[in-house]
Amino acid sequence: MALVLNDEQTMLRDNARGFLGKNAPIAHLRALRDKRDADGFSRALWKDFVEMGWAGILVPQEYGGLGLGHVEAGVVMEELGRTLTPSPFLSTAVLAATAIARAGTDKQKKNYLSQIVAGDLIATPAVDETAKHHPEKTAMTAARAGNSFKLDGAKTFVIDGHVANLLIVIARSAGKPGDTNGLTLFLVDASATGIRAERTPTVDTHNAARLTFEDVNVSADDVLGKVDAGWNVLEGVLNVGRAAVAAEMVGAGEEAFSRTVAYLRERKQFGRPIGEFQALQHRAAHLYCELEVTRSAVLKALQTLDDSFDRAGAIVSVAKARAGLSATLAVNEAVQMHGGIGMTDEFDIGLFMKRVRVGQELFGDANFHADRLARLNRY
Amino acid sequence: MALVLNDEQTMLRDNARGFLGKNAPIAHLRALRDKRDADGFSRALWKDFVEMGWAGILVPQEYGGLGLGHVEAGVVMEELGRTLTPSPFLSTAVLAATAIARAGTDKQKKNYLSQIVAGDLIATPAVDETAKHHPEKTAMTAARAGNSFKLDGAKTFVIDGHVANLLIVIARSAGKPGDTNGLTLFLVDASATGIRAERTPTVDTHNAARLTFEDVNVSADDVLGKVDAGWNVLEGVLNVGRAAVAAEMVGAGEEAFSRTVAYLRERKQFGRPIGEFQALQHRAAHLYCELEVTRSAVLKALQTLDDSFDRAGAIVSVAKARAGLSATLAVNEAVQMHGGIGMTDEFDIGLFMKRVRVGQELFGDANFHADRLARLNRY
Amino acid sequence: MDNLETFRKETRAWLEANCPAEMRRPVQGEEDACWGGRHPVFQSDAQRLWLERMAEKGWTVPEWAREYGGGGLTRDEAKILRQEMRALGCRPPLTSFGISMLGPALLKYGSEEQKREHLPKITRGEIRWCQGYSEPGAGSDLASLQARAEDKGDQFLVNGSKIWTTYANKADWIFCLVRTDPSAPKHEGISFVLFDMESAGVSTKPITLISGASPFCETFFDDVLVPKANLVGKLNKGWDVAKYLLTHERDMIGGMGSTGDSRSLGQIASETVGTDNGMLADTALRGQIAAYEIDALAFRLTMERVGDMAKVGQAHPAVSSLLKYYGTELNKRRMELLMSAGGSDALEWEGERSREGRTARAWLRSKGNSIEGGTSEIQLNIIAKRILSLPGA
Amino acid sequence: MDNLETFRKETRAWLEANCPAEMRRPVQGEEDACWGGRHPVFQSDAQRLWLERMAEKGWTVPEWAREYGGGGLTRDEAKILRQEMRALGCRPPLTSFGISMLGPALLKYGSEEQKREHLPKITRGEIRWCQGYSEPGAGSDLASLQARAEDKGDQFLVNGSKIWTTYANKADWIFCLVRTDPSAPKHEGISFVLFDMESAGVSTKPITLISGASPFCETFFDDVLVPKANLVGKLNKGWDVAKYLLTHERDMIGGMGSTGDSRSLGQIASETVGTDNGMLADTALRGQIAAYEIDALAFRLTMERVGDMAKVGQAHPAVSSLLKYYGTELNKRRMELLMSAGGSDALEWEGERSREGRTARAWLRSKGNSIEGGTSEIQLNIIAKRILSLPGA
Repeated sequence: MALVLNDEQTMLRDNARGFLGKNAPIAHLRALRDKRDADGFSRALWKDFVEMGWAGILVPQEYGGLGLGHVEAGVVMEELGRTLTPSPFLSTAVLAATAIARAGTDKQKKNYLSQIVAGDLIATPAVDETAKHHPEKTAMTAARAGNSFKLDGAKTFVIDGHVANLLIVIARSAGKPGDTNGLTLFLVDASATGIRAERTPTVDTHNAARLTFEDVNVSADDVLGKVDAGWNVLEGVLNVGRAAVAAEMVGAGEEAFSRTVAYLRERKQFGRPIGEFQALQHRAAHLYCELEVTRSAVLKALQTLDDSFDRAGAIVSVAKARAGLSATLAVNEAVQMHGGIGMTDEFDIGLFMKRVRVGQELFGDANFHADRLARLNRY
Repeated sequence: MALVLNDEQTMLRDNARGFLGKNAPIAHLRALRDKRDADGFSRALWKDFVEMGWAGILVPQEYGGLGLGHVEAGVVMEELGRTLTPSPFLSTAVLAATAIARAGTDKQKKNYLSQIVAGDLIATPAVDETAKHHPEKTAMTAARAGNSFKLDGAKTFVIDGHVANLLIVIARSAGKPGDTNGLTLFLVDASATGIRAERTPTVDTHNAARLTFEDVNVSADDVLGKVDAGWNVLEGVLNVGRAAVAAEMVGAGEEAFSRTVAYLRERKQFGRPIGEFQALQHRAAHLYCELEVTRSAVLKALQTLDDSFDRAGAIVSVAKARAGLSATLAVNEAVQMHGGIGMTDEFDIGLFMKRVRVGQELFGDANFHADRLARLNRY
Repeated sequence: MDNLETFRKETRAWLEANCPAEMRRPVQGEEDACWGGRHPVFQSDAQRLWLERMAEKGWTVPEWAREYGGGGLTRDEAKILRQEMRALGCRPPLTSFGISMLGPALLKYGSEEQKREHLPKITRGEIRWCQGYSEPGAGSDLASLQARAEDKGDQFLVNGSKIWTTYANKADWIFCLVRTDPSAPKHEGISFVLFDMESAGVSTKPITLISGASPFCETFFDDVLVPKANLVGKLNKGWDVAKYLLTHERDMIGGMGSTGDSRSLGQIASETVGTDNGMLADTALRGQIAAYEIDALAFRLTMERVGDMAKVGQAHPAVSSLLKYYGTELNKRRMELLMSAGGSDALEWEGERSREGRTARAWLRSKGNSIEGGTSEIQLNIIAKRILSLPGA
Repeated sequence: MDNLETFRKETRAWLEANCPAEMRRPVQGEEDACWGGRHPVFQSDAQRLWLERMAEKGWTVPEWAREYGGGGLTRDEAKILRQEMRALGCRPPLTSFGISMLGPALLKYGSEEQKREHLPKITRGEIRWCQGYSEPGAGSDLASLQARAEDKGDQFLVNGSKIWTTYANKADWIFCLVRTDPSAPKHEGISFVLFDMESAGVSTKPITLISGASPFCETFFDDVLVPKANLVGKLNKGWDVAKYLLTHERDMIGGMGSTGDSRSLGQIASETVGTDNGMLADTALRGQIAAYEIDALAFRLTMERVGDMAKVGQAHPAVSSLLKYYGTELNKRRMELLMSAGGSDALEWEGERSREGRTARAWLRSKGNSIEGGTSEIQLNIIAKRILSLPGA
């Protein structure tokens, strides 16, 4: 497959950019933040997303979705990165939809996917238990009790965890932390007895929560995929999330960069535009290269998820690691090159720095993915 | 102690710089290389060093030496780094002299140190067995046989190993590779039966050899220090070597840098000196900072060896790691900023790149020392 | 040396007797420091007491002459005092731009009257100062500043605005660069003046930073009358004072960057990331932290070496640019590593667990270090030109 | 697609039947490649045979028209040929600046006569070309070149010298930039001419590099007569040809950097450094290698993406500067890592064990990649101006 967007994908990008630029520019994020919105995102905007079909972008057509691929989901993520728009798109339309579509029974799919497509369900995976991403170290227990399971433990950094209706919980039904065997995925009603959610306001004003599970009863019917064999499904879902977040960071990094280049052309010091100073020119040119090289890896990762899902691990790690590092470079250079004004809350550029820091951490940072690549390549 | 050279040290530096600039400039190294000198260094020049007392710079006065400290040895090493002069100063005057002075019996000291001071003995430690520095992994065996030991194994990257009269060999008298216990140091006549030396011409035209030991008989009288307890002595000797090589790299790095800055002022392109281009200015200024910061660490390491020898491990690793990295940056920038001419053999700057690469590797590279520091600081 | 040893013993004894226990804990951020001023805010009685006792001995500024309220100590004595304070963990009794910035400028350029008027109040923390340098249109190009002071006989009439005036909203007086000759080349028409922030026509507006803190203000001057006696140095020669003072500021910023956490990065990461066989479980992070700690130790030694060189007259006058550049870049690196080590916990912005997002806020704040007090780019320009003598451009 | 699949099958069959076994092993450095020329040096009969067979099919330059000696393949067919050659491990039959540099310039700017005269000989490897661009005084500032060509009626009289002429001492012809109008602004008085290196007055002097190799020469022209028919493009418009050609050169250098070792860095380091629990024993090196491999894979994908963008007309014309800059910097990083992984073994300079210091020499050679064909600094200037539209300076 050629490493360029096709015409439909380009159209989707242009439409998304137009829509978000008009309806959810950065002022939208600011407004949610400044009024300390209880949801942390706009349900009205989400409804618009649903109407455009975005909630079902990855849901097969037989369940009412658009049945598009990861490249298309990535196109939307990238545009969300440009505008820093908070929404349940990542948690629900990307992660939860993938998990259910790939591992669900027909009944589960009919039930949940149709609700997702209709915008009636906010769903999210609950994976991390420690401050650093280490899914194989999952310790939350899923003890069998007759025809059901009892979940006990805690999850952190659960995207949209404070507003989700449905949780996709990874828990340990066998083995010990560190084993990839013995993990099971559960579809858990977020209002089930024994679950407490605490919203964790993060630096980027996007949405996450800590969840605690105490004796939470889950029916065996709500196992997603096979008992003890959840690892492969989880890895697939995480890969999808990693590539999607990488796409978002491409958007955020490039937007920060293009604002910086514009500033370099405008801002005058010592009687000339600062963009004339060669030291800044070279740094900007280097950063441009880094972003372009990252874009190639991210596009390839998304295409590989569409083409050969099970072999996407290495390229997804390359994409996520590079996106984290080059977007970080982009926002650091952006603040530095903007000088004092870049440090002010009033100016937007700092918001990119905040969101990119979160994206860098989500589903494994650059070090995590470098380690993963080294393991995959046996060194 | 103030982190500046005192008057005597400054005088030593000025004298060394004057002497080497006159008697052993880079043309001296070239001449040795181009005539494929069998020794790889000038015995006449070494005789001059001996006459100036340099061979005994670290040898206590009671054994005829100057009884100076590591700062002074470092001053000489730095100047040798500026002129890239090959000589047995590092192997004999720094490493071997330290080993014998610190661990030798009175008889050993009288015998060997006086020969070193007189310039009658070239001596060198034989430590590494693998391409990367891992002294604790020493595998060469020292098997007891009555009142003597039999050495079997191979050593590599032995400085001046092809011309040395005396080898200070670290071998395993007990335990297994990886143990720091069970290592013993031996003073071995280089002409002993069973030793074969193969000179290994290296990229920098300095001198090293691979040695093989087959059934080499060494008397118990020639143990240096205590049997099985050689590790601490070895670590001390290696620390001295690391700090000395760091000082040499400070010299080489700064000389490469100052030649580069001079070139930036002279060379014209696009109608002006290339040193006017801000991108090059910033890189040069950054490099200047790196070199200055390294100099502080190296001086402190040398002072610490003089003040509290046994507590020098951490600062020595800091110095060696930084010296390797910043001198590497200096020579890389030097070649790049000189452009095409920097790539030619005719021009000197490439010789700095070659020597620094070897210095970076000697006694542990920057990664080795970062790892060592992390271990010392327990993380 | 005997005298110094006696001084050391007496100092230690005095500190042990006089420094309250609460003042022997590290300062937790700028809010927790003692800033003094006309309307001082003390976080505790201990803080007030500690300031009073130290001010009485002149030890808020140990090396200034006693006649200006200082301690009159020699350099060696002052060093001993610092060592003993560090040994006991004593906080600085006073955080003050009067001490760190205006004082040195007054000592060098001020008239005797100005020194006697202002320095003692600085040492006692009675007047809190702020700095009026930058302007919205003049960032790195500081000398292009536009705030003007017109000659009105005995007074100047000051109009214009400043930005990045640290705590202008809490300061009592300002030291300020103003243009007194608009027709002269930009560096030659600037003067250095002092005035009371309560003067008619002065107003301030805090600027919220990306960290959420508001340490800086925009400051507006609308027909402010400033007595000519408040001119420091010569008319139109304020740029000399400014340059001198910027050097001091650089030294200060280069050395800053504490989060009030005395643990090393390696320790912090061991706790959050965990260890395998005593080694940090994230091996790449381990390598990055070790590389940082190597550079950080070498940098601390460089500050020490620059001090030692200064004593023997070997320090290059522009070396403060090295310290400012390298120190702030290092500090940013440290904060990035702290964020990496902290993982998702460090991303929290509110709440008790994260102490109101202390790590994230300190990380964001650190980004300003390489901008304020002359950007990293300006420092590199200075090094290239003044130290390396590279040709102008 | 059926036609293409047929083509693929036939191509594979032909390659299997015609590519000698010795030509299915990686090229071991420039000495081992087939360069052709009037006095060709073949390393083996297989090498000669492989060139002859491929030249006969026109597959030394598959996409050139058959009338110029090329294979006349479509882009898709040429891609299939490359894929099948890669699959079998077939070497390029011919390494030639005629193919990679002069050819594209002639196709764009040459007259029909020039194309018919020169291109077929290039495809058959009969004439070996070298490039006369740089001069000692004109490095990055290429357009300041001074070699001049005076109008002498039917001929030019060429005087001056060139530097960095690759294998000039082994080349048969040169394509060369000369100044034909000394009074015009520097970019506007340059012409692009071709001439035989056997012409009277041409001499060469090899330059030894720090790697010990001598791929470059200084080349001197002393009253060399060049027929005016050998002018390519318009008089005084040679700079356009040069710029076009530099772009091709950049693409080539950006993609280079093989040491003939097909193992990944991770594999190589595992063998030299050893592993603990399957992980490279040097954890910091492991992190550096992984970071490199991440960037290297992303860069390979970028070359692919740029190709795909070019096909749909989306590639920026200056994108070759990105490829040249990033590719050469990456290659230098790779060689540094290879030296780290190799430890003291990699420092050896002579002898069989190190294959005459192959690693060290390749490492040193790589340092020139970011200088030749336009330095990294020049590429960054181009990106800043042409892609980012930053203001001139």
